[in-house]
Amino acid sequence: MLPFIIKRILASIPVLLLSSALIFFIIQAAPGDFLTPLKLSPVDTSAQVAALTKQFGLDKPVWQQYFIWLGNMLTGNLGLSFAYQQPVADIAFPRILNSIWLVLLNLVLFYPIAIALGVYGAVRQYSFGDKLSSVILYFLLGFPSFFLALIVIFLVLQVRFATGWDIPLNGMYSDNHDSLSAFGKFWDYLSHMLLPALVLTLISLAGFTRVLRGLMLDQLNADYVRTARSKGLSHNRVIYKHALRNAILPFVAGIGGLLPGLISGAGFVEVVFAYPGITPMLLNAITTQDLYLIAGFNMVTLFLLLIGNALSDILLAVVDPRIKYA
Amino acid sequence: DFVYPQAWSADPAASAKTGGELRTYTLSDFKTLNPFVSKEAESLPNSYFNLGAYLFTQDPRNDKFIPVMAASMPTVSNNGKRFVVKIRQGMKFSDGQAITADDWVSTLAIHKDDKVGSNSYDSFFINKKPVTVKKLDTYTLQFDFPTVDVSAYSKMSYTPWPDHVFGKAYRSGGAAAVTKLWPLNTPGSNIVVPGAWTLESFQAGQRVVLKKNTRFGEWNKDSAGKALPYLDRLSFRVIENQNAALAAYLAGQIDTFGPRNADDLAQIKRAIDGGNLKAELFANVGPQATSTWVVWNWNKSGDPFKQKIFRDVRFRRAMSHIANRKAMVQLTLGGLGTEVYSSVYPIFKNYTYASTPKYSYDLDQARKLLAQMGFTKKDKDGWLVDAQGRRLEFTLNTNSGNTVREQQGRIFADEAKKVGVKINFNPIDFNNLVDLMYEKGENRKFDSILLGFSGGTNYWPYSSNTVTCGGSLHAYNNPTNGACLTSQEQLITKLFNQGQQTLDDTKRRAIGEQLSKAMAELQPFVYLAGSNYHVSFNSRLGGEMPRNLWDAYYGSRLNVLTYIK
Amino acid sequence: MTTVTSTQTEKTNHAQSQWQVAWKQFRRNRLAQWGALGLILLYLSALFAPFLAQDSLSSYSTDNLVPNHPPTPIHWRDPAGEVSGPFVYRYTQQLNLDTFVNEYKPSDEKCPVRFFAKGDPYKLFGIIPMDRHLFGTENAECKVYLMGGDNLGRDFFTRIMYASQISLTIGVAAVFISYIIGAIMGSLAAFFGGWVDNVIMRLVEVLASIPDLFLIILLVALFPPNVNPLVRLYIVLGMLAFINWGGVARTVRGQLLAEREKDHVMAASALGASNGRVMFRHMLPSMTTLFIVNLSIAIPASILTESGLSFLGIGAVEPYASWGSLLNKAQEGGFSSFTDRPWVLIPGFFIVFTVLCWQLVGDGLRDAFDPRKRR
Amino acid sequence: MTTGPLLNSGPQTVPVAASRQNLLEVNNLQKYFPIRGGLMSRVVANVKAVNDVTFTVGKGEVVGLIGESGSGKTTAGRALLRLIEPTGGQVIFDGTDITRLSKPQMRDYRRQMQIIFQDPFASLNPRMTVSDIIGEAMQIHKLHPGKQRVDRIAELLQRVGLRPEHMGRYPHEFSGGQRQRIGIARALAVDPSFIVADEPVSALDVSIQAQVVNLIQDLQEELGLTVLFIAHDLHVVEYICDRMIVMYLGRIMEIAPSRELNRNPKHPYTEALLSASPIPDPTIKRQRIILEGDIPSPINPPSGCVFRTRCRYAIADCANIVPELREVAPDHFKACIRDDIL
Amino acid sequence: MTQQHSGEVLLAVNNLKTYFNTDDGVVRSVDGVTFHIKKGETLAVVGESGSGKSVTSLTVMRLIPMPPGQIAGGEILFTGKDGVQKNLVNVSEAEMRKIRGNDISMIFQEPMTSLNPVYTVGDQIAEAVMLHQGKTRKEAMDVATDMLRFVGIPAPEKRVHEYPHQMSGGMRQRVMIAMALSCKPALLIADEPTTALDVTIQAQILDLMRNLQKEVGMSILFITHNLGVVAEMADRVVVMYGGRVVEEGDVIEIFKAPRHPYTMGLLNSIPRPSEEEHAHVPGQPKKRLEAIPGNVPNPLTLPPGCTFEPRCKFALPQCSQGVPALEDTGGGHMARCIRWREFEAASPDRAHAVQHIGPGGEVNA
Ligand SMILES: Nc1ncnc2c1ncn2[C@@H]1O[C@H](COP(=O)(O)OP(=O)(O)OP(=O)(O)O)[C@@H](O)[C@H]1O
Ligand SMILES: Nc1ncnc2c1ncn2[C@@H]1O[C@H](COP(=O)(O)OP(=O)(O)OP(=O)(O)O)[C@@H](O)[C@H]1O
Ligand SMILES: [Mg+2]
Ligand SMILES: [Mg+2]
Repeated sequence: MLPFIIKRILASIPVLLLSSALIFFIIQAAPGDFLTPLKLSPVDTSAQVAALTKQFGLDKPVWQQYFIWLGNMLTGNLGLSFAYQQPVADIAFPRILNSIWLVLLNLVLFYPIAIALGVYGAVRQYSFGDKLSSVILYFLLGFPSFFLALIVIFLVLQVRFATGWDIPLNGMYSDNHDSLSAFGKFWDYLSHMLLPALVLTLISLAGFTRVLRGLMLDQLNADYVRTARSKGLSHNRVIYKHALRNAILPFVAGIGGLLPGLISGAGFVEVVFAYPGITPMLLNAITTQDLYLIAGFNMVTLFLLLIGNALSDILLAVVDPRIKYA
Repeated sequence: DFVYPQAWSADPAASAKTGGELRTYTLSDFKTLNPFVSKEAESLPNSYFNLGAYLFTQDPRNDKFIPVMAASMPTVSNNGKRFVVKIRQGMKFSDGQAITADDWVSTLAIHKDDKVGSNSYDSFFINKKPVTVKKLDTYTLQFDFPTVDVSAYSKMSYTPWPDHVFGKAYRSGGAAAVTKLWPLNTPGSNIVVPGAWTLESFQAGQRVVLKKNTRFGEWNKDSAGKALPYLDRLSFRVIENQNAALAAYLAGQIDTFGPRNADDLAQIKRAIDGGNLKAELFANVGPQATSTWVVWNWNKSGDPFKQKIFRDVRFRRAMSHIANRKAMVQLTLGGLGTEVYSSVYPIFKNYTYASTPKYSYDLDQARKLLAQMGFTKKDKDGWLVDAQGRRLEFTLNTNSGNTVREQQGRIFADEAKKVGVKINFNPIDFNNLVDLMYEKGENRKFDSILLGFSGGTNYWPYSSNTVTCGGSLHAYNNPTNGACLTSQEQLITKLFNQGQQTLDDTKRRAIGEQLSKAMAELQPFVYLAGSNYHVSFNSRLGGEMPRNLWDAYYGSRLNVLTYIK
Repeated sequence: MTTVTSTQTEKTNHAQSQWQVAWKQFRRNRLAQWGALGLILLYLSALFAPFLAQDSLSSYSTDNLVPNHPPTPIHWRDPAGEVSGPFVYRYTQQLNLDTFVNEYKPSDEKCPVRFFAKGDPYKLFGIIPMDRHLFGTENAECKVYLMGGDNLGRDFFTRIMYASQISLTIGVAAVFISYIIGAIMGSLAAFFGGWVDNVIMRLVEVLASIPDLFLIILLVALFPPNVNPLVRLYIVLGMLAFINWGGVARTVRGQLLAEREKDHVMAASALGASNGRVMFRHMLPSMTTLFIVNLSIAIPASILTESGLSFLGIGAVEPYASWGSLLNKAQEGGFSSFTDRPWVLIPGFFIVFTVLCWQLVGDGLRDAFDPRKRR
Repeated sequence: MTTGPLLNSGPQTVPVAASRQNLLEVNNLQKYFPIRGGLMSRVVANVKAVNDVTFTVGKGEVVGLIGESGSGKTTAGRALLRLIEPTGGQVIFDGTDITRLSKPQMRDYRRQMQIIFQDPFASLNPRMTVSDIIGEAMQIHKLHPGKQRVDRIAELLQRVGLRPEHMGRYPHEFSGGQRQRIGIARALAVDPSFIVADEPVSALDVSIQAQVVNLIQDLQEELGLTVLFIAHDLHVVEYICDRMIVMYLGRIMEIAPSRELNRNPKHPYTEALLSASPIPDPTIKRQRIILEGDIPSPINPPSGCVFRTRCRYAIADCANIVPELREVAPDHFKACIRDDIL
Repeated sequence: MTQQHSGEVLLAVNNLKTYFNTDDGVVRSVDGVTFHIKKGETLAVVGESGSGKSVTSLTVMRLIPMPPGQIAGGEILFTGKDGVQKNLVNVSEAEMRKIRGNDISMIFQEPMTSLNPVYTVGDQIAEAVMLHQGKTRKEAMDVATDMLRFVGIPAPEKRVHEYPHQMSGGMRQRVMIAMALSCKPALLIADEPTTALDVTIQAQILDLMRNLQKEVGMSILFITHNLGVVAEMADRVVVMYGGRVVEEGDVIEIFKAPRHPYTMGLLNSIPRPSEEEHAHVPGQPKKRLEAIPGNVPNPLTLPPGCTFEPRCKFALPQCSQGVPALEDTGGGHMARCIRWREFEAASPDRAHAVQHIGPGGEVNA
């Protein structure tokens, strides 16, 4: 197993280099650089622009900049963000962590609901409930996330007005967070993340649920399910112990994709909820062309993708005994 | 020594309570704690750590500079180029060390080192010659300017940073040592500030809490002798989205909010009327120091026909006539905006003059002017053509994603269509746009651009890089050698320099009147409209300025005089 | 010779191709049929958008400013109670400086609503010049605001109709292009194998490793600045296609490799069929069902992506509009869009409805082509 | 008793059918499927699906190829048609070594060599009508152009016991037996002289099996076809085959005329195979030879004689010597070092 | 093979009807099937694909998916371990679950797919033991190990922790058998248990089943279409065609004196190497198999009368008039053919002799 994973990681190095280079050169090829907005200042800033251009190395040829950055990368240094003048890792990491919490909560909400609905849809195929749930899921799926998020905020605000409940609207915790007990802190985080996580869950529910339903249908027709029934097992045991376990396998293979999804997934919902995740920071970095921040973030995503893939291989091997590694 | 005047607060100093927390928000995360690194207009070190810590400040009652850290106004010599400033004694940094002349000297040295990359670098050079400071004794400074400069007081009013922190680092490790200081994870106890606020806690992307610098109160008192600031704490939520910020304000989670437009006002008003929010709301306090404009490119050697048109003052006046500013205010700014006709925004009342001509919305006038240029006939599609059948047509760019600009451009183009001018309006990527405009040369690519500037000072609302020939934002005419093309431009450059070097307000205002007229007649930029300034704050706040002093320049309250009722 | 002839007479009405079987299955699926009906209506209305709309794409008055005009009721009786033809009143606008809400009052002026009214000229299907619209008042100052107006006072229904042309086609077109690229790349990889396969698959991985949205934002900025807004849209479309072909290529490659092992493909080579013939007659056709099903699921996804791009200001720009960009304007308006002018949310429901319909149809197609259901 | 070399590397003596002229000679045919793995997808092992297989098929002869699942029958059948490229060995068809032919040259030979597949469901393209399926071969080889083609298709359909009306239908409208007939018609469309029938009846119902076996037998006799009939049921092939080849784990165990093989098996494996097939007569009681265990993996076949691990007569030498195929009776070959048994 | 049975009937299926409602119409998969199994006896069900063998057995287990399936009539009388006779058509689902795996077990055709790939074989065997015998997991695992040993799997202590994919087809089928026998059922239903296996492995499994039956003493309902296997395994045989039983009787009777044309056809269409006249002698023209012409009927369009009539060379016009009754031809031998007496008369024990009965005509013996 371990050699296998090491091999996998080694094999991904070209991809790693290629995609970082791709990002780097695209950003460079686009007009403007980090200093563009500074040029617009009505105060004369040309001397400063020149100085900063030199300081940031923006006057060097692109490939040189890339190799300088790559060199830093290899020593574990993702470079300095132009905007923050801080190591990329230092500023991006807390944001990534916040995103991870949010997406984790989303997953905690998402999987039980999706699995329940998917199983229901398969067991009661073509029933009224099956059809109704698919229509509702597709309806939710159609909402652009930013739109649904705004609707939710608006509704919550109205509820707040109507009831006076202190439902959090944005951010990650309340002002009095530090004075709370450990449990209070936990609840504070949870209550802040609940709404954005719920929005994420709602809009993404359809995809997984429908696929799971299809896989469940396949599994329910499988021979071993018939065997399980012939042993006298109860309906639920047959479905949840035998069929579901197999239907879930393809998703376990996809769990690796979740990790990078964890950090880049919450997307616009973070923006609209003013949640301190990575997306708002990254969108900002893209508009200001904060080169190293973008490239550094991309590297982090890639690393996570690699780790994630390795992880899903391990997991798959755990849940699916048929998988063997040479 | 300086005492915060009672006149700066609408509430009597005696009624002010000490303590409490002002909760506010920021739309973009604070990016640094280091005053020499920060690039943003609003940053923790340069807006809060330094609050109240400058030699001079402007008095909102009359815009005059008055001493704050200076013990008195300086002695001026050498034809207005040398200033000797006595500074107050007994001022202390937050760590208790005295603030002395050394702090100013080392701070300026660091700002002027281009390796540091300080944002203030440029302001300490006038025509590439540096402003210098000398320590005459522990409490006396001598500033020397290469020329007389209108902004001398402003330039001298930079914040002194502790020599025992930055100066020391600079001397031992140079620029690199300075920029490494105070990264975002610096604990509050390591931050040494001269101003009203110091760091309590910093959570990137989420919340920043500042606490009162108690040393500040030792040398800053209100008229009743109470130590300032009144507040114990100043907290910022990072809310990188306007709608989310509004929601937080409506929910009473933050105390202040800057309403952008009628929509925000309507929501706040609704919440107040519905009894859901206790807050004060003041709409249309005045214009903002901002405006949109359109500029045409005079350097199009590749297209002499267009170049000729763009260089023709009649054309630009005609364009000003087709700008339906009323419609723009009504439709794109929700009715709460101000029509702008000149590079001096209406907020700078001292520099707006009745004598400045306005070329206001008048399509007939526009037609007449264009006809004078030879555009009398229309082709089969209804577009104006000259005798050779050449169409009056150009591209107008703005940055995409900015709805107000996109729609103002739309209105501009649609009105032009009415007189037969074909404008291909095309919003493009912001960075692309800036590059187009910033380009120098005889044949620059763009036809015309719609954009906006903001900012400026109320004692001389012009800046060299837009007004003078060769300035980087002299966007209409920016040839490689930076030379003026017309005599009016030369005149404008000359008047600007005169004004810039005139310290006397009345004389400068007179120069301003000529400059304003010259600029308006030339119409290098056709100004369109700017939004208005609105104020809203939670009713639990007290200590705002008297209502008549409010404007977008000074705001509605002084931070240190604000208290919680 | 004595061959055993099958004596049983089979029913001859069974000659059904798999398309017919699929169609029969599809016909049984109620929801999918509703979805298909919805899509047909949507696409038809997009096709006839200039005719259905009463105005041209960007038509408003700068004399009588009517920002955010509310929907106008259509009256059938005049004040005296007499039945007349349909008409609307002209409204006047006033910004209430106390509440900051635009207030509209009907004036006395009646504007009769005509069918096949003369209005702004347009070209139907881009070729037939016309100036008749389904309905209208023939009076620019007094329109029928079926779904209210936007902040410039443009008829929102008109905007939505024109926007549907972009929203409905950009998704479809982007997906088609990405499928074509994907199919070609996937086939090349499967066919040549070796380093070609390696390079293509690495490329796919690279594309997959960068979050889609960021990649588009970055790529779009690359393109020439001074292009016409429509061309810009096509560029965005191309970018959308570009980021998506990877998945398609991977599927196609996998499917082709699996297909190559099938007996009937082997049978064709045994007959001496050329590689091309095997590819085009035996292998690629087996992917049509896969394509149809995946297309119907990818299209709504790219409609949503487009709306996300509009949220970032990368989608359609003035005067053009897509549902996403209209919705983004509503988003910028914040809560006032809910409280003061809820009609600006309508484009959102068009998106939701379109995605819903596509998904239902996709579901129906998936079931219809599902071999498990064929007997 | 042979004390041959440890590994048999030299060419085997080619067993030739007594009186007939050979249409097909297969010499030392090998097919290894590489198993790739590791960083650079190196070949880490080989599935030795067909290993040194040598036999001949005379003109007009029907030869059966039997063996358990995984013994390499299909692989051998496909490799000798070059539907999969053999790893080694020669296939001489009508005097030409077809393993040396280029792809275009090979295409001409495809007219003469055809294949019928085991799975009547997977071997017909579900998107083509019966006439397309049968007509495709004629189209490729430009046979029977124009109107003639339809007539020819109708004729073929009739010949395999279908009706011309079936031409426009799709495969899924037919029963398994009918589909297998379509598959046969497709093979016949190019007038081949040699057909590999890869378990054409294994997937069919008992009552239909006999129909198809009879059909193939009739066609073979009438058209003088040469057939390699692959099967796993000894009894079925006995009817139709002149000779039989028994394979185990990629190697040939025994070759003999059908009747001889059935009555007088010389190889322990054949013996076991025969005794394992149940006889449909409840009154007959037999002493069964039950083979222990399963067929080993072709990745790591046992050394020496591949069958030794399950052979009840195995001796120590069996692990060292790869037995040669030897003629032990007229026209009867076996690959076993022991002559003292059976 | 013919053992002395106690004669006590364990399972009696009377006029069972199982229909499927499909999009194209009602499929009468089982249309009035009647048979019984005595204690300790092996009953083989033979018949063509689609004749309803599996559906019959699944109906007994009540494992027919409903919908689309439906038990349209008849009764299944079964006497469980508790000695009480129940009609399985009517018992509650909960009660049925107690019977499944405990009183009646089943093994299936596809050993490769009939085991859940993600659980160890031990788990899968123990599952039923824990459920029906209330044993703890540990005890149940011990039972599982014993059962594996019982079915002849080497090193059962190790194998019990292995997954199905680690075993060959023959081993998996042994695991299936171990699982089925783990609760000592009274009746084992084996639905084509060896069809997917190689002959050598098939021989192993059949051998195993025969030995186990002797030890455990259960009854077996053995479904197959391989007449060789029937001849080896069965005490009695039920022949099905088109959802109905067409013939039933003692195994030797069925093979030596079939009374239904389908049974005869079936026997003739398989090769019988033991019989001299079948074998091919070199140099002489090859012998031919006798095939039943035509195709298996489409279950949706079954003929109105005798379902075999369209393929039957002895068919008379009245054959398509009505469904012939399943008549007792004596000694418990039943046949569903209106001409069975002619066949009996023509040939008391040899099916082949019947060939001279003319198609649709009289016996011209
Ligand atoms: N493409 C392939 N890649 C790897 N191994 C293969 C491939 N095709 C066949 N094999 C292996 O080669 C061996 C022989 O397979 P083959 O299909 O020729 O056997 P067979 O005798 O036809 O069996 P069956 O009776 O099951 O059809 C088997 O072990 C099989 O797993
Ligand atoms: N779920 C179902 N829905 C519809 N028809 C079904 C279903 N299950 C079985 N049938 C039909 O019932 C008939 C009998 O099927 P069954 O599986 O019992 O045949 P069998 O005799 O076991 O055949 P085989 O030898 O192929 O296993 C078939 O025509 C089949 O199509
Ligand atoms: Mg095979
Ligand atoms: Mg069956």
